[in-house]
Parts: sequence; structure tokens; C-alpha cells
Amino acid sequence: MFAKILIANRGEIAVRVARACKEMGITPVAIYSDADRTALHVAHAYEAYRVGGPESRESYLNIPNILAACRESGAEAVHPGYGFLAENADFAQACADAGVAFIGPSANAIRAMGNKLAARAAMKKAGVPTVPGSDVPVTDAREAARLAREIGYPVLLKAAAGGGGKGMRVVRTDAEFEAALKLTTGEAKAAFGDASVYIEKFIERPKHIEIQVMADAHGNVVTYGERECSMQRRYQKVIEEAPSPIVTPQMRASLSDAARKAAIAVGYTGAGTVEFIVDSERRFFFLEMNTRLQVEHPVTEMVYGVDLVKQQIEVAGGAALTVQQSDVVPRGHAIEMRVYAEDPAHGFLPSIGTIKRLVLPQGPGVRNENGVYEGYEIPIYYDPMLGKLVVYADTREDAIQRARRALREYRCEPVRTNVDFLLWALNEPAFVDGSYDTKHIEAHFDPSQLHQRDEEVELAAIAAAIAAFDYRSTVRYATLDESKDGAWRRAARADATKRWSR
Amino acid sequence: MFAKILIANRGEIAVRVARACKEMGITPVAIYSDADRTALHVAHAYEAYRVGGPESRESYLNIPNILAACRESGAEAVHPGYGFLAENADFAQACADAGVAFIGPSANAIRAMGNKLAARAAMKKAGVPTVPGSDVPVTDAREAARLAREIGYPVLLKAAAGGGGKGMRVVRTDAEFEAALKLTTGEAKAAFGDASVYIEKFIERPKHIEIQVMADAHGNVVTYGERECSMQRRYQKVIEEAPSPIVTPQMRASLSDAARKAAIAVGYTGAGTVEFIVDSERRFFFLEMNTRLQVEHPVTEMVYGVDLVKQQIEVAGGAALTVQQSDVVPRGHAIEMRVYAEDPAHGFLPSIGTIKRLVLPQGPGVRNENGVYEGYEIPIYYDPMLGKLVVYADTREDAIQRARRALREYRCEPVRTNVDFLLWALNEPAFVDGSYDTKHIEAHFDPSQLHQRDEEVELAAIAAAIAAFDYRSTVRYATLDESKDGAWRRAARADATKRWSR
Amino acid sequence: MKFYVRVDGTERVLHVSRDGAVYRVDVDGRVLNVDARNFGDKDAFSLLIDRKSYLVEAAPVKPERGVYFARVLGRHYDVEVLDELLVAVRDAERAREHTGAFTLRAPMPGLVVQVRVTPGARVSVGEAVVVMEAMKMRNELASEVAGVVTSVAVAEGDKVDSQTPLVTIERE
Amino acid sequence: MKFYVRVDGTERVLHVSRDGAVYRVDVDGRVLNVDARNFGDKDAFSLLIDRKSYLVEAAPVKPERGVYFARVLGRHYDVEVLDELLVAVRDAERAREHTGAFTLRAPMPGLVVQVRVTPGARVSVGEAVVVMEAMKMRNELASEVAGVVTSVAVAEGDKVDSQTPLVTIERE
Repeated sequence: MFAKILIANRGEIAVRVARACKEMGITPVAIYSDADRTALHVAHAYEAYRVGGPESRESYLNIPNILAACRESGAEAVHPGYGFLAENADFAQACADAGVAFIGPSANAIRAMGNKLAARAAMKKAGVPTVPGSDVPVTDAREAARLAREIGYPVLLKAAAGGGGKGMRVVRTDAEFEAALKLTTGEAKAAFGDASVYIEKFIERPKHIEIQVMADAHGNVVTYGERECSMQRRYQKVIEEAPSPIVTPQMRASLSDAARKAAIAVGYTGAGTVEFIVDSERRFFFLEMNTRLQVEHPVTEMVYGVDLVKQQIEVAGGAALTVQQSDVVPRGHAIEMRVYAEDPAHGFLPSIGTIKRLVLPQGPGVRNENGVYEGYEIPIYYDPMLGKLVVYADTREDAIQRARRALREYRCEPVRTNVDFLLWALNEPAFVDGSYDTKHIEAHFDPSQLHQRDEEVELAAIAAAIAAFDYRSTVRYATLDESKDGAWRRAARADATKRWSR
Repeated sequence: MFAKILIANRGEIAVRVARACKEMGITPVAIYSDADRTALHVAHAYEAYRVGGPESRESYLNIPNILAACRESGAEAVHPGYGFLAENADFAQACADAGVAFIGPSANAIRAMGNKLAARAAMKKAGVPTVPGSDVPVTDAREAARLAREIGYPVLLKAAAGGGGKGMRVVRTDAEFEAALKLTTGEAKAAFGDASVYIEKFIERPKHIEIQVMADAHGNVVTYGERECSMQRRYQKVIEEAPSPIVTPQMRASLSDAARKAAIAVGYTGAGTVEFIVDSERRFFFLEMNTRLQVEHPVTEMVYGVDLVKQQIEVAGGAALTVQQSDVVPRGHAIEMRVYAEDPAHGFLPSIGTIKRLVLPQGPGVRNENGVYEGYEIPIYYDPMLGKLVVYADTREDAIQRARRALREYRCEPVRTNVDFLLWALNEPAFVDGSYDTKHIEAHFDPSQLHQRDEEVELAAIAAAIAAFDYRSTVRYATLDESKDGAWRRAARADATKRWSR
Repeated sequence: MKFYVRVDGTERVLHVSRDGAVYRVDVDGRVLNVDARNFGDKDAFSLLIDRKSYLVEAAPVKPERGVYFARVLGRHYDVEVLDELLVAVRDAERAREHTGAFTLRAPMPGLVVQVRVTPGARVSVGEAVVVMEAMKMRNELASEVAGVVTSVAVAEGDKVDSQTPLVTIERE
Repeated sequence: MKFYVRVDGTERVLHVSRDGAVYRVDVDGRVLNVDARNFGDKDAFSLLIDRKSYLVEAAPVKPERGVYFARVLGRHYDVEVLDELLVAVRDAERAREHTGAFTLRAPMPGLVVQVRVTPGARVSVGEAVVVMEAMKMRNELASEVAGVVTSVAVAEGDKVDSQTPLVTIERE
């Protein structure tokens, strides 16, 4: 096993991996940008190396500096987390070349799944159901339209090098095709450096269901059931759960079998996730494979009683999986909520500043995976996710109730968070009955729904009035007025037709 | 099911029960003493009633006031938690008489287990192994000594009305008997109002292992395996775990069978715990039955995937248990650590004051059950337990590593806690190999063992020097000296033979 | 003290007085005795109102403009709390506001990725005029008024600080 | 600044100077460059020393007597940090301390449940002379000196505040 692991990431996932290392007796090494000297992940590591400026490309995407930190620290392995370099085949290769174990699949496996069109082909060959569509890039609009009619409109134009909802466009008629093809190829070229696009049948209001895979270097592959991740906003997952409310044991077996085939087809090792899109008739199709740990891995850990990060590390160290597929049995239900510093009442604008007060939910079945702490100033350079709140309970119904209870305990001030938006989502009838799909938020969310009960609104008024009373009892306008924007000054500035009574 | 439950307790267990109520859609009602208006459990409840002065007997033991709060609030049930009135048969009876459901067993079952001698007799009759000893109270020293010789010295003199380590005395020779009997009966009379004492074989260096029982009003009894609670200081449990490292499946079956018989023998309903004492040959004997929820119930919940508080409430509401004994299967390992405001370096003196900073451990497999919050002033009237830190992992070894990791994340300042003492206990070889017994702490703990590595001690020196540097850079002695006890004043007061160099 | 309190578009008139830990709060004529205690810090309150218990947060954000926030049962509320003076100021400012220029400002530090208008363009209320990227998210910034763009202060690719003026629109 | 730092009975001499976030710390002649940043509040520090990362807490408790605490990897340390002046004060006080009376004081508010000595009794170092109950726990309070009890200020059943004198013992 490794004695020292460099964690090539930041935020909650870097803390998650550091905790796993410490529990395994491995020295966790952090890297940090100039914006992150006092980030939580640095304090959780036993060693820390600066790798560059605050912009990601200067630091967390800076392969030479990260490899230099590996050399200097003597780290024997690199854990890439998710995002940043986690699915970068060149980085995986560079680690291998430098004699450092990459805790993830081989560069070849990453590449095989990185190109969506190549992945489609490999999956078809392996007998994994794929969405009806083209097997080669489309370049000619007329030919593409012919194919689209064959598949049936609407169709999706997708960049072969895209993924995660980026580089796609829905086409609903022949007439739209020429313009759509031009735009999508242009964007694909600009965003991914590869203009190839292809056609897939567009599935309306689908569910997103994925299978957790773990493979060792000795040919053993185990799957840990499914996660449902259909509660999405702009292709970003908001709430994930395991098991899926709509997956039957038979469907789980079929999905798991497909995922296992997918992993074997590309010679996969380590933790990976095979994402499927599920249509209204519960047919499922391969969407993509994420060749790394998922953000939402905790729900699987809680339901299957497994530590995926520890298992990743063990497998990367050459250990054979000791768990048998027949031992993999789900118990209970888990729900993960992504807590963001953003304002759902105002277009989900990111919220920045210093967290003056952070009180996390506690008690039975509550797990917090956070990348922030009380007193921390949220930097503007990175993802605004503060952390993940994960709950576990015996049944889905209990887990939902527990999730609501936990969210109400959450306190993060004065930074605005999406906690009330998460409460809204958990209360949606389509979430409660499990019928929700990836378009639910887009179709149903309106900021006016964030506040529901008159009693609570009145209480907000009372609480704010008491705060104002206390404030006015200790601070005088005379003081206020010394500020640039004091009330008296503004009163004087304004051409006030003074109305002292209303 | 109940619409409203009054929680006749305070601290972490009151918060625990309030969370369960909220998750079940039940209104939790708190009671509070004058010292507890801003206690955490009040803020977690939806309603709160003052029941008296700060001393427990004025408030949390004040049956008339608590029943008045039930009436006024319209609560249909009372959850007594543990401690205070939880094992008070008169309170259970008073609730029943007032038409309020007592969430616990009947007053008769509490009484049957409350008198140790009566309980011994009932257990013997039910075929539950008991410690060899007398079946009736002993009053004559000569007769008692004869019995002691028969059983074999050393023996234990125990108050029939005692429990939890109170009212007992070891006797090792005939010569000690007369004085010991006099003292123990005197103390028993004073402490419990009942002078009856009896003799039991004294088991040296035993283990303490207990079985969780849950019984409904329809004759169904389920057991949820064992907890080992042998890490004790002055008969107070410090660390508990499930499963026990020394219990085999066969032994578990025997213990569970004995516990089930014990529960059936007294017509038990609700959650209860049958405590056993285990000798060095792994023979086990009935010790006592705790007729309420245990402090350490979370370890069972995590290993068996059950919510004992919710099940208590359901059963008290008349529901039949739906779980079958065959479905009760342990998974993984859980360890609970009791975090106290006390100073292990100085005789475990309680530490009081305001918690200015509270950072709880987080991450995978960590559960916090706390009764305090940042900014809370610990009152002097109650138990100094701040809360419980519970960890869960796949294996015992991983759980121990996780417990260490979590304890190192714990921050509670400036209140002194026993966190370093817990770290000491977890690192004890006898804990790690599972051989520890209830006398371990007494036999092995010395405050000098709290600090272990030179590097850490040096770091403490460096950190304190930096704090002193910062302090001295901002605060001048001139200021300091205005205080009553300023350095200059003391320097002047002292007949200082000034030695400016050393 | 008399406050005009607006939450979610509804204004209430509250009179608040205090006797020790108990605040007497008159809400549109209904009187409540609120036992309010700071809970760990001055922004959090444990409230007992007629035996009902609430843990809430409330604090000034920009008190000199009457901006407060409250959080109740996990939900965040932007609350406007005005006293007589601030009501007068607001009314005066409102009178001015319906004429003159509106300046769209950056709500957070970030990168301008798109400017959708040029001087002379006519925009409507809620029309997105600038797209900014901050914290890996793209955010569309909309005009709060209808009118004609008089000036554009930034270009695509500019890094801007919070409150930097981006576009000025003359009301019409 | 020069400090005499005592932890766990070992005294070290530390020289501390500062350049921005980096503290130069000379520990008994060995020089360390400590990058120390406040971590959320002023009592917590993220330290980087030669690439090693530590999250520690350290703060004054009674700085005018040189009393500090530190917490490192979950372990609490009582640390004495003295500068030249405080060393002089301490030495002077120590000189006085070896003669005269020792007063046992209540370490916390609580109830006196037992007084084990009467005036004239001879006690040894570490001998428990009073038993107090606080927070449901009984605590034995021991004499820090050997000597003869000169006065007993409390009786069983008394409620006492923190620092109340309980027993006075004349050293011998």
C-alpha cells in the first residue's frame, strides 16, 4: 500500500480523500493555489504544496507543477478527485510516466470513454444499449436530416468530445438542421478543439440513473447498484439518491449487467460510473461513463456499507477486490443534497463573502461532506459548492423526512445558500412519488414558491423587527450618518417631499 | 400515532427525541428549568414549557409540573429519555393515570427490574443465568460470611434498590464482613430508602456486555444484538461499541436468548437493555435490566440499520413490530465516545464556562449527538456530558481509525474536554485487541500518558509562543497592568530579587 | 418603535417595545409577547411565543437602507424594515427613481463574457444585457427598467469587481 | 521576542520574530520558518513548517501570568509562556511560595459534600482534604503542600463559588 498520496484537488472532495488517507495510515499531501492557502483541504492534509496562481489553469490544472509537487513530496500516488484533471488522459499518462500511481483508470480507458462517439461504438459492440443515432460524425446537413427522420424527430446534435450536458443542441425539424449543425460544430471546435458532432434520438423528460462500478487490476468487477440523479438544473445534479425509486430488482440487474459490460469493454480499473438515460417506458440507454469518483458517491457508500475512496486506493495499490458481487446488498435509503453558495431567489447568482456562522445539521443518519468552515472566505475562482449534506434512513420516506429536518438545521451566514431551494425540491410531489425527471426544475421552479406558509412569513417579519429594534437600541443614526450612504445624507440629497405620516 | 409528544428530559437525548418526532410529523414539546431557557433542546422543540428551578428536583424530577405541562400542551405521550424520571415507576404510573402514554415499559415492569433482588429471583425463575449469590436480603454478618465462603471470596455486597454501580462494596475476608455489612446497609438506607442488601460473587476484571431488546404490546420481542461497554471510569461508561470484539455468533445467540427471556419474564414493552457481566472464561451473568433507552443506543442503530427512538414511539402508540428476528442482521462496526466537559489531566474535574468555538468532526461514518452549541454556557446543575461522537465503518479496525481521525477534528473551546483521554483509550493495546475489561482505566490510566509524541509537544510550544507573540504585539503590559492582577503589580508586590537573565 | 416591515411583497406595520427578554410586538393590531433570547450569537434568537418555540436568525444587512434578512425553518427571507425616517427617504428616492438613468452594476466580482447591447439599443424590463461568469457559473444580468442604452462601460473579457457599473440605461 | 516555554515539565527557549505571515521561530537554537495563518478565528492557526501542515489552536488563558493553552492533533496542552519580566515575577513569587500558607480554593462552583480535616490536622502533598460535588460528579480536592491545617472556611453542605477559599494549610 502507499505511504503517501498527493490529492490533486481542492474543496470537499480533497477533504474527503484526506480523511480516508488518514484513516488508512497514509500521509495525505495537499496542493493549493494562491487563493487557497487557508482552504479547508490544506488544514486537513499532513503536507501541502503551492502549485500556482488562483486561476485553475495556473494551479489545479497545472500538470508540470503538480508532478513537481509529487516528486518533491515523494508521493507514490495521486488521487485526482472529480473535476479538474480527474478525466484528463494526458495527466493519467504523465503520472504513469513519472512512476506515480494514478488513482483511477488507465489513460487508455479514459480516452476510450472521453470521445462520446468512440464510446458509443465500443458500447454497441459490448452489447450495452445505446440511444438510437449515428455511428460516425455527421458533416452534411442533408444526410444528417435524412438520418434524423429515420430515427424520428426530435434529435440531439452532440459534440463527440463533449459531456456533462455541454455541446448539445436539440433539433426538431429538417428546416433547423443546417443552422444547428453549423452552430454545434463551431461550438464543439471552440470548446473542445474537436468539431465532430453526431446525432442521437432526443429523449424527452428522461430520468438519469447511473451504476457505480469498481474494478481491480486482476479482472474482478463489482457493481454497487444505482443512483438516481434526475433532479438537475442546467444539467447540474442538485439531489441524488440511492436506490432509485423506480428501479426494480430486475431493472437493477439489467442496468448492473450493462455497466459491468461497459467497464470490461474498456479494460476499466478503479471506481467509475456508467450513466444511463431512462425514457418514460423505463427503457435505458448508455449515456456516458464517468471515469472517476462521482460527487454523489456517498449515497452508494451509505446504502451498501462500503467506503469507495478506500477501495479506490486499495485497488490502485494493486490489491484484489475481496468483496463478492453476491455480498453487495442494499440496505435503507440515502439522499444527497448539494449545498451551494447561490441565491435561488435571484437567478441562482453565486454568493460570496466570509462565512461568519456555520452550523451544520447533526444527529442520526446525517453526513456532512464540506469544503468550508466558519470564518472561511469563499474565493471567487472556483465552483460555489459549499459541501454536500447526505442523509440515510431505513426507508425512502424516512430519508426524505430526515433530509427536510436536516436542511432546517443548516445555518450558513451571511452567505446566501440554496437550502430553501433544496427544501422546495424535496417537497415537490414528483420528487416524493419518485416520478421526477431531469426537466423537473426547469418546468416547475419559480422563486415565489420558496416561501410557503403565512405563519413563517409573519415570523420572519417579527424576527427582523426585533433585530431592527435591537440594532436601533444600540446604534444611533448619528453614527450611521457618518457613513457615505447615511440615511440623513440621502434624505438631504433626495428632493424629498417629506411625508412623515403614511 | 401520536400528534404531540412531551420530552421529559434535557441535553442531547432531548434533542435526539425531538429530531425523531419532527421526522415522524409529531410535534415535540420541550420542558425546561430556569437554567435551560437557552438550552439546545428548547430550540429544537416546537413548543416549550417551563417546569421549575435549576435544580433537577425542582424541574426535571418535578412530576406534578411535568404532568401539568402535558395537560396544558395536550401532549398525548411522554418520552422520558434516560436518567431523571426514565426509570421511575411512580412517574410511569402517574402518566398512565393522567391518560398520557409513557414511552417505555409499564410501571410494573420498571418495578420488577428496579429491585435487584426481586429481579434476580425473576431471572433465575426465567432461566436467565445470574451471578451466584443470596436470594434474600442478608442481615446477619455471621450468616452472610458463611454464605460468602460457600460462594467463594471475594464477594460483593449490593443494595437491592441500587444500580449503575451505586451502593456496592467488595468483601474479601470474613473479618471484613461485619463492618462492611453495617456500612452498606447504612448507605443503602440513606441513598435509596431501602436498607436491603444481598451478596453476589465478585467477578474480577469483568466485561460489560448488554443486549438491546424491543418489545411491542402484542407479544413480539426482537433483540438487536449486543453492545460492549467495558471501557468505564467509576462505573460510568466512556466508550461503547457494537458488535463486541469477543462475542461469537453462538455467544450472541445465547445472550440474545437470555435477554429475550428476561424481557418476557417481566412482561416488557418498548426499548430495554439487559446488561450482563462476562467473566474471563466468557461466562455471562445477568447484571440488571435498564428499562429505558440507553445512552449508547446509536451504536446499535448504526450496525442494525434501525431507528430505536422511532420504534419506541411506534410501539408505545400500539403498533406491532413489523421487523422479524431473522431480518435483524448486523453490518459493520460502530463506536460511541462520550465527550465530557472535564479535565482528564486534573482528576477529571468538570469544566464550565461558555463554549466560544465548537467544531464537530464530520465526514464519512461520523454521527454527532450533541446537547450543546457554539455560544452556549454550560450550566453547573447537570451532567457534564457535551454529547456523543459515534463512528461507523465496515470493520472494527476501520472504525477505530475513524474514531481517532474524528476525535482529532473535535474542537470545543475554551472548555476543557476529555477528547485527549478518549484518544488515549482508543490507543490502548487492550482496547485495540478487544481484551479490555471494566477495570482497564482504573488500572492503566495516568495523566502523563495523555501526551505521546515529542513532535506534538514541540508544536504545542511553538503554537503557544506564536499566540504569545501575537498577543504581546497587540496588548501592552501597560494595559495588562491596569488589571487587578497585572504583572507589574505582582512584580512590585513580590519581594523580587530581580533576575533578568537565567 | 414603529416599523414598516415588508416580506414577500406584503407590508405589515409592527410596533415593538421591550421589557427585559420579552418583546411586545403589535402586528397590524394583534399583540404578541415574544420571549426572545440570543442563541449563541446576536444574529440567532430562540423565540417563545405563546409556548411555541422557534429558532430563527435575523440581522441587519444594510440597516441604513432598511435591509435585513431573516431565516425561519430553513427558509431565507429578504426583509425590508423601515422606520418613519427611512420611509420618508424611500418615498423621496422613489419619486426620483421614475425618471433618470438606471445603472446596471456587477453583482459580484467576475468576468464579463458577453455584452448583448450597444449604445442606442432599446431594452425592456428583465431583458438580459450582460452575461458574467463567476465561480464557474454563467449569470445573465437583466435591466430593471425599460429604456435606451446610453453607455456601455465594459467589454467582453473584462474582469470586474463587485458593483462595477456595466451599462447605463435612460428610462423612457 | 524571547520566551521561556514550558510544556509537560520541559522548558524550551524560543525566540520569535515575524515577517508577514511567516514567523521565524528559534527553538533551543534550531530555526524554523513557520507560515502561520489564522484559520477562521484568531485562536486557530494553519501552520506550514517545511511543507508540513498542522491545524492547531493556541491562545492566552491568563497571559499576565503566562498561562496559555494549545491543542495539537486532538490533544490539549497547558503551556506556560514567560517572557523575561514574567520569569522574574515567577522566580520572586516562588521564593515566597516555599514559606507561608497554602490556600485550597474551590476549582468550580458546587457543593461541599465532605471536609476531611479539622484545624491542627497534619496533611501531606496530594492528600484529599475536601470533597466537592459539581455537575453530578464528586471531586476530591487535594492539598498541594505538606503542612498543618490552620483554618477550615467551609462546612459540609455549603454551596461555594469558584475560587472560594476552603482550607488553609501552613507549610512545614
